[in-house]
Amino acid sequence: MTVALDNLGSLVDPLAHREPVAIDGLSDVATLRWFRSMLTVRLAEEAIAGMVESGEARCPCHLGIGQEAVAVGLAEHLRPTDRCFGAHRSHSHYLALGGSLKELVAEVLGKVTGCSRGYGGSMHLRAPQVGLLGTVPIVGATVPIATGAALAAKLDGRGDIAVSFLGDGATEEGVFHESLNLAASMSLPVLFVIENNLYSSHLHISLRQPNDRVARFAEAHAIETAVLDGNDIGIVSSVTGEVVEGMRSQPRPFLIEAVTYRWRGHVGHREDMDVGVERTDNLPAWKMRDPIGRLEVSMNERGLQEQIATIRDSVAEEVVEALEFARSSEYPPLDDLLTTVYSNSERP
Amino acid sequence: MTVALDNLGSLVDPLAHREPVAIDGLSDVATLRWFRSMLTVRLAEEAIAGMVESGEARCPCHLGIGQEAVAVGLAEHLRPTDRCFGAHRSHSHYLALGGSLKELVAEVLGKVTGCSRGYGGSMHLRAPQVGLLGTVPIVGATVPIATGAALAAKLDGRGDIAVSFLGDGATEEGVFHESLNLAASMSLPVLFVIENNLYSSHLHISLRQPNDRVARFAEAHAIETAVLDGNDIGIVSSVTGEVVEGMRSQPRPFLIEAVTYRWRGHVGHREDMDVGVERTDNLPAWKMRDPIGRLEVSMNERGLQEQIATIRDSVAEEVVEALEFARSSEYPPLDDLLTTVYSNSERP
Amino acid sequence: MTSVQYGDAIREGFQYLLGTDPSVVVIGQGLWSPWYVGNTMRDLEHKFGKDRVIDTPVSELACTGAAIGAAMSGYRPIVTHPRVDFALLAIDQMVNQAAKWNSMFGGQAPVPVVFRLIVNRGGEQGAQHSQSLYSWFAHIPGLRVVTPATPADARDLLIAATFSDDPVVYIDDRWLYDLDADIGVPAPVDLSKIEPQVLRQGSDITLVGFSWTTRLMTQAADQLALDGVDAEVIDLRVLNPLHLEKVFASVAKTGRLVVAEGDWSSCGVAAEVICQCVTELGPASFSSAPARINLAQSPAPTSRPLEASYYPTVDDVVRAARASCDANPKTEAVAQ
Amino acid sequence: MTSVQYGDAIREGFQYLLGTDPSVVVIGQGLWSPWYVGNTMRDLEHKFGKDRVIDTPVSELACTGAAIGAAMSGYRPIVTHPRVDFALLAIDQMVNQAAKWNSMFGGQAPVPVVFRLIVNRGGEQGAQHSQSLYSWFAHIPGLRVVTPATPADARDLLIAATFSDDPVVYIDDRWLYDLDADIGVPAPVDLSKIEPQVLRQGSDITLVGFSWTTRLMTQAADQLALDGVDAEVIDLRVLNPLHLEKVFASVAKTGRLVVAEGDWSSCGVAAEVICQCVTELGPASFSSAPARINLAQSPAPTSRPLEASYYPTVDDVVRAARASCDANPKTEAVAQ
Ligand SMILES: Cc1ncc(C[n+]2csc(CCOP(=O)(O)OP(=O)(O)O)c2C)c(N)n1
Ligand SMILES: Cc1ncc(C[n+]2csc(CCOP(=O)(O)OP(=O)(O)O)c2C)c(N)n1
Ligand SMILES: [Mg+2]
Ligand SMILES: [Mg+2]
Repeated sequence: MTVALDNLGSLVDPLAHREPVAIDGLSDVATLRWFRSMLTVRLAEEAIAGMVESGEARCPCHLGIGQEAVAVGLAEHLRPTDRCFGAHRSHSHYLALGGSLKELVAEVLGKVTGCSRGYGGSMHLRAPQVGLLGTVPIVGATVPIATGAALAAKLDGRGDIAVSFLGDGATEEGVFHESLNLAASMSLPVLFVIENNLYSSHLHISLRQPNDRVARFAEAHAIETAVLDGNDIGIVSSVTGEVVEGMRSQPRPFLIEAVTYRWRGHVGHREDMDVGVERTDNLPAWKMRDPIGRLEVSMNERGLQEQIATIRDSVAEEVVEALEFARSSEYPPLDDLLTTVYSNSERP
Repeated sequence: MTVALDNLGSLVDPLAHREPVAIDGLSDVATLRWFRSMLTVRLAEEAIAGMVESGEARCPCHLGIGQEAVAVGLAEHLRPTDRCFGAHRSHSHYLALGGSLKELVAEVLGKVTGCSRGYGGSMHLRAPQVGLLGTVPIVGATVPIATGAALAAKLDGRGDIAVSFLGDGATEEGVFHESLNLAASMSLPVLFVIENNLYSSHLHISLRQPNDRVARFAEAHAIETAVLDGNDIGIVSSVTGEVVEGMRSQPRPFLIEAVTYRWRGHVGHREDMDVGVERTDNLPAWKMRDPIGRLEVSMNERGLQEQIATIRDSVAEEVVEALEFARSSEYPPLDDLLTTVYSNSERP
Repeated sequence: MTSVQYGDAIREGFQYLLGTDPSVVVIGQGLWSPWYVGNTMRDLEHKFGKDRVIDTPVSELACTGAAIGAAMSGYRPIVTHPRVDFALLAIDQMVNQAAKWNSMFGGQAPVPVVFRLIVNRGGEQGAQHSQSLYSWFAHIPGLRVVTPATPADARDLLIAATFSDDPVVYIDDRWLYDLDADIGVPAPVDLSKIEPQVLRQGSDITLVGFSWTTRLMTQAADQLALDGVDAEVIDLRVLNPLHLEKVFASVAKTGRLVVAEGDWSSCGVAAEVICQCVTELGPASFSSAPARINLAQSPAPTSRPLEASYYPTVDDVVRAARASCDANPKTEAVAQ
Repeated sequence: MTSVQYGDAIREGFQYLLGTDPSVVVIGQGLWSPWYVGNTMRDLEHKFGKDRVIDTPVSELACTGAAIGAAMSGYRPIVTHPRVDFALLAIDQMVNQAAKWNSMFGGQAPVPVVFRLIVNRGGEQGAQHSQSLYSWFAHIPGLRVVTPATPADARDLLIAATFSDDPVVYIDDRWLYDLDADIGVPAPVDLSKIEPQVLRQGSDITLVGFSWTTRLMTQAADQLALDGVDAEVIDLRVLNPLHLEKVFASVAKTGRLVVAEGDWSSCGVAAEVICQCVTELGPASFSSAPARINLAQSPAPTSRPLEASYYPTVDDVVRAARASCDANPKTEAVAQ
C-alpha cells in the first residue's frame, strides 16, 4: 500500500560526479572524436547565443550548452538507417548525428540553404541522410512518432532502431505514457533518451512531479531502463552502446535517463534568467560538472594537450565558416511559400 | 536495468477467490444493505438487458453485471458532498450512490423524466444530489475532471473527496497518467477506482499492456494503491472505508485496483459476443465468483434466507415500477433542443 | 461492373491496398471488431496478418503519432478512428504535426499517412458519439480531406488517399454503408486531380452536398423533378484543397444554390462554398439568396424524437430549393 | 479614465476577478513567467497565492479537465494555454466535454470555465507556434468565444467570460498587448448581451474585423478616408454565438463588405460572416462582391521575409476596399 520510490540521489548533486571521464582502454582517436563532437556543439551554440544576443538570430533558440555528452555519447552507436527525433532543444542531436553545421546556422538565420530550407529555424531541424527525421517544438510530439518509426523498423526487420530524445518536462505529457505502452506491448525497438536537466522552463521538477527520477515511468510499463550521469560521456557511450546492440538483435524498447543540466536560460542566450524569471539555482557548481571539461582533464592526463589545441582551432574555424556561409546565403524565395504545403507543390 | 513487476496473480484466476464474503462481526442490517444495493444493480441491469434485447431500449447500454461489488462496497463510505464521476459503464455507480432507479430507466428510454432529462441515455448519467456529477462515454475523459473536482475539494477544506471510476482500458489514455501526476504533485484528494475487468471491448489486457496489474502506474507516480478482489464486497468495503477516511483527514490521492469481470458483452445484452466478436473466455467459471452469490452464501449461513427472499421481491417490484414509470413518461419536448445548449437558454 | 455496398467497397479498397503494396499497414482501435468498423475490415487481419492490420490499446494520440512515424519511414499507414469524436484526442498529431511537417521542413518531408475517421451517429448515441467536423479539417492547409458519397469513391478515394504523399483525412459515414451501386475494378487515381462530380444535370438550381448529404441531394432532386424543378446535383468529394470550378459553372448557369452539410452551420463547409460562390461569381450572378442546410446548432441529443428533429431531411432540402426558386430577387435588386 | 495597454488591461481583469470573487482560480502552464503570458499575470501569484494562481506541469489535457472539474464544484476557473497551438492537446476536454456537458445532461449542468488561449506568433516561431483557429471554436455549439480587440474589452470581456455560467473561449493576442486606450473602471457585463461594436461610422463600405484584424481595419479606414472613402468599421467581439444584426444593418446601408481574419480562409469566420450577410440580406443588397482577407493558406513559415508576406497588412485591406468600391456590379447584373 505504501510507495517506496528511488529518487536520483547524488546524480542531482552538482558537488558530486565531478570526476574526470574514465578513458583507460579507449584509443586516442576515439577520445578525440568525442572531444571534437562535443566541442562542435558547444562552440556552435555559443556562436548562436551571440547571434541571439545581438539580434541577428531572431527565431527562438533553446541552447543545450552543458548537455552535450548525451547526444554525442549515443550517436557513435547509431547508423543513418536508424530514425532519430528531437524537440525544441536539438542542436546537439543534429550535430552529434553528423548534421551539417553550415546548414544549421543557415537555418537559424532563416536562409534557404538551411537544413529546412529556412522554413523552420532552430526549433525545426532535419538531416535525414544521418538519420535525424525531425525535431519540433510541441513538447512530446515526436515521442509517438519515434515509436511509429520503430514499428516501421521492426517491420523492416533489418535491426534498425528509433531514438526519441525528450526532456523531463515532456514526461508530463500523456502521449509519452501512451507511447511507452505501445512500445512495450508491441516490443518496438525505440530508445527513449531522456535528458533530465531538472527543469521545464522556469519550473524545477520538484514543483511538477512527486519524484525526480523519471525512469520510474518506463519501469511501470515493464520497459528496461538505465539511469546515469549524463555529463560523463564515457558512461553514456558504454551504456548506450550495449543497449543499442541489444535492441538491434532483439527488438524491444529501452529508456535511458541521462541526468544533466542546462547552463543557459530555457530560451535565449542568458545565464541569469529563465523565461523572464530570475534564476536562483547553483549554476556555478553545475559548471564544475562540465561534460567537456571532465573529458579534457582525462585527455590532459594522457598528454593530448596538443591535439586538443588543434581541435579547438579547427572547430572554431568551422564555426566561423558556418556563420559566413549562413550570412551570405539568401532567404527563401517568396513564391515558394504556397508550394511547400503539399508534396506535389500544389497550391492550397 | 531489468524490470521485475508483480502481476495480478491469482486475482485473475476464476477458479480462485470463490470463498464466501466474510461477514463475521458485521450486523445483519449492514449485510442486508449490501445485498439489497448489489441486487438492485443486478436486477435493474437485467431488466435493461431485456429492453435492449427486445429493441425497446435503443441507446448503447454497457452493463456491469458481475461488477456490482466495487461501487456498492465503496458507496457507503461516501457522502453527497463528495464528487464522483464515471464513464460508459456506470449504472452501478449511479445506483450504488443512491441515484433514482426510476430516473435511470427513464433515461435509458430517452424520457424527459430521466436523470438527464432524456438527453443522455445510458452513457450520460448524473445525480448531483447524491454526489454523482457525471458519467460520459469518452474513455478517460472524467479522470482529469475528477482530479479538478478534488482540487476544488481541497480548496474548500471540508474533507470532501473526488472519486474517478474507470476501467483498465482507460489507463491506456495519456490523460490518466497526466492526472495521476497532477494529483500526486498537488496532493489532491482524488480516489481513482479502477474496475479491472481484464477487457477493453474485445481485447484482453494481455493484447494491450505488458502487465495486467494497472496499479503499477500509480506507484510510478508515488501514489498509494490497494489491489484487491473486486468481487468480494467485504474486502472492497473495509479497504475503501479506511482509504476514504485517510483521504478526508489528509488530502492525497489513492488508487484502488479492483479486479472483477463483466458477464455481458462490452455493449448490449449478449453473453456470447463482444462487439461482434465471439467470446472464448471462461465466463462460466467467472460466474462462480459472483459477488452477489458469494455474499448470499454467507448470509444463508447466518440464516438470513427469509430476509433475502423479502429483499428479492421488493427489489424486483421496484424494478417493475421503474419500468412502468419510464414507459409511461413523455419524451422531451422538441423545442427544448436549442435551449439546453447554454445555461441561460439562449439559442445558439 | 458489380453491385457493391459502400461498406464493402471500403473493404475492397483495403484489400486492394494490402494485397498490392507491402508498405500499407492499417492501425487503429477496433479494427478487429464490427462494432467499431462495421464490415469494412472483415477478416482482413486474418488474411493479411495482425502485424499489418493492428488493433490497438485505447491511445488515440500515440497511435496516430505512430502512424505518422511509420509514414516517415517508408510505410503508407492508414490509422483508423472508429468515431470522429475519438480523433479529437489525436488532433495534435493530425494538425500540429502531420499537416505541417512537409512545410516546416521546407517542402522536403512528405508524410504519406491516411487518417480514416468514421462518422458514426444516430441510434441515440449522443453528443460524444456523433460528430463529423468536416470544416475543421477543411480549414487546415497541409491536410487533404476526402468525403466519399458513393461506393466507387469509398473504395477509389481510399486507394488514392493512401497513394497520396500527403496526409489525407478520409471520412466515411456509417449511414452510407448500405448504399449500393455498380462499380468497376479499382484503378488508382491521383487524388490531387479529383474534382467535384456532377451527379445529375439540371438548369434550375444547384444542389451541393458531400458524404451523406449527397444522398439527400440526389433524393431531393428526384422529388423536385416531380414538381418540374430541374436541379443539378454536385458532390464535392474533396473538401481540402477545395476546387469549386464546377460549382461556379453550375451556379453561373442556374443562379440558385442550396448547400447541405451534415454538420453545424457556423464556419462550416456550406458557409465556405456559399462565400466562394459569392466572392468569385459576384452577387449579380444569383437569382435568389443562396441557402444552406445543416444540423441543428446543438450537441447531438439521444432521445429518439429529438434525434429525428436534429438531422436534416430530404424534405428540408426540397423546401429550401422551392423557396429559392419561388423568390425573384432580380426584381428586388432593381427595386432597391 | 486612464490610458491602459491591452496586456495590462488583461491583468487588471485578473486582479479584479481574483480580488472580488474567492471562487476564481487561474491555472495554466507558464502563469509565473512573462515568456509565456507577457505582463498579463505579473506578480498575481504573489498577490493572491500560488494555490489560486497555479503554474502547472506540461499536461494540457489534464489541466484543462481539472479546470472543468473545479468548475463543476463551485469554482470559476480560468485555464490558460500560452499558445493556441498547445491547446490542441486539450481539445477533447474543451469540445467533447465542456461544450457538451450542459446539453448532455438536459440543460441542468452548467460548466462555468474559461479557456484563455493566447495567440502568440511572429518572431520566426514557425508553424507550431502561430495558430489562432478562431473558426474551430466558433463552429462548436455550447462554447462561447470572445476575441477582444481593445484594452477595455480585453479586461471587461475577461470578467464577463468568467462570470458566465457557460464554457467560454477567450482568445487574446500578443500583438495587441501594447495597444493602449483610455478605459474606465471595470463594470461586470452579461456576456450574452455583448454585440459587435461599430468603431467608426461610415457610409461607403463595411469593414469587419475581430481581435488583431480590428486594428488593421481601423487603420485602413483612416487611410481610406484620405481618399474620400468613408468606411464603417465593425469589431465582432464575440464569435459564438455570433450575432450579426449590426453587420447586416451596416451592409444594408453600404452595400459593400470586406472581412479580415487573422487565420486561414477556408471555413473561417470571414466565410461565415459573408455567407450570413448574403443569405440574410440577399445578393441584391450588395453593390459589389464581398471580399475577405486572411492568412496565406499555408502553415506559418519562420524566415523573416516569408513571415512578412504571410500576414495580412493594412495595405491589403485598403486594396480590397478600393477594388470593392470601384466595381459596379449592379450594371453587370442588368447586363447578365
Ligand atoms: C505542448 C507544449 N506545451 C508547452 C510548450 C512550452 N514549452 C516549450 S519547452 C518546454 C519545457 C520542456 O521541458 P523539457 O521537456 O524538460 O525540455 P528542456 O527544455 O528541459 O530541454 C515547454 C513547457 C510546448 N512547446 N509545447
Ligand atoms: C476516447 C475513446 N476511445 C475509444 C472509445 C471506445 N470505447 C468505449 S468503451 C471502451 C473500452 C474501455 O475499456 P475499459 O476502460 O476497461 O472499461 P470497460 O468497458 O471494461 O468497463 C472503448 C475502447 C471511446 N468511447 N472513447
Ligand atoms: Mg528539462
Ligand atoms: Mg475493462
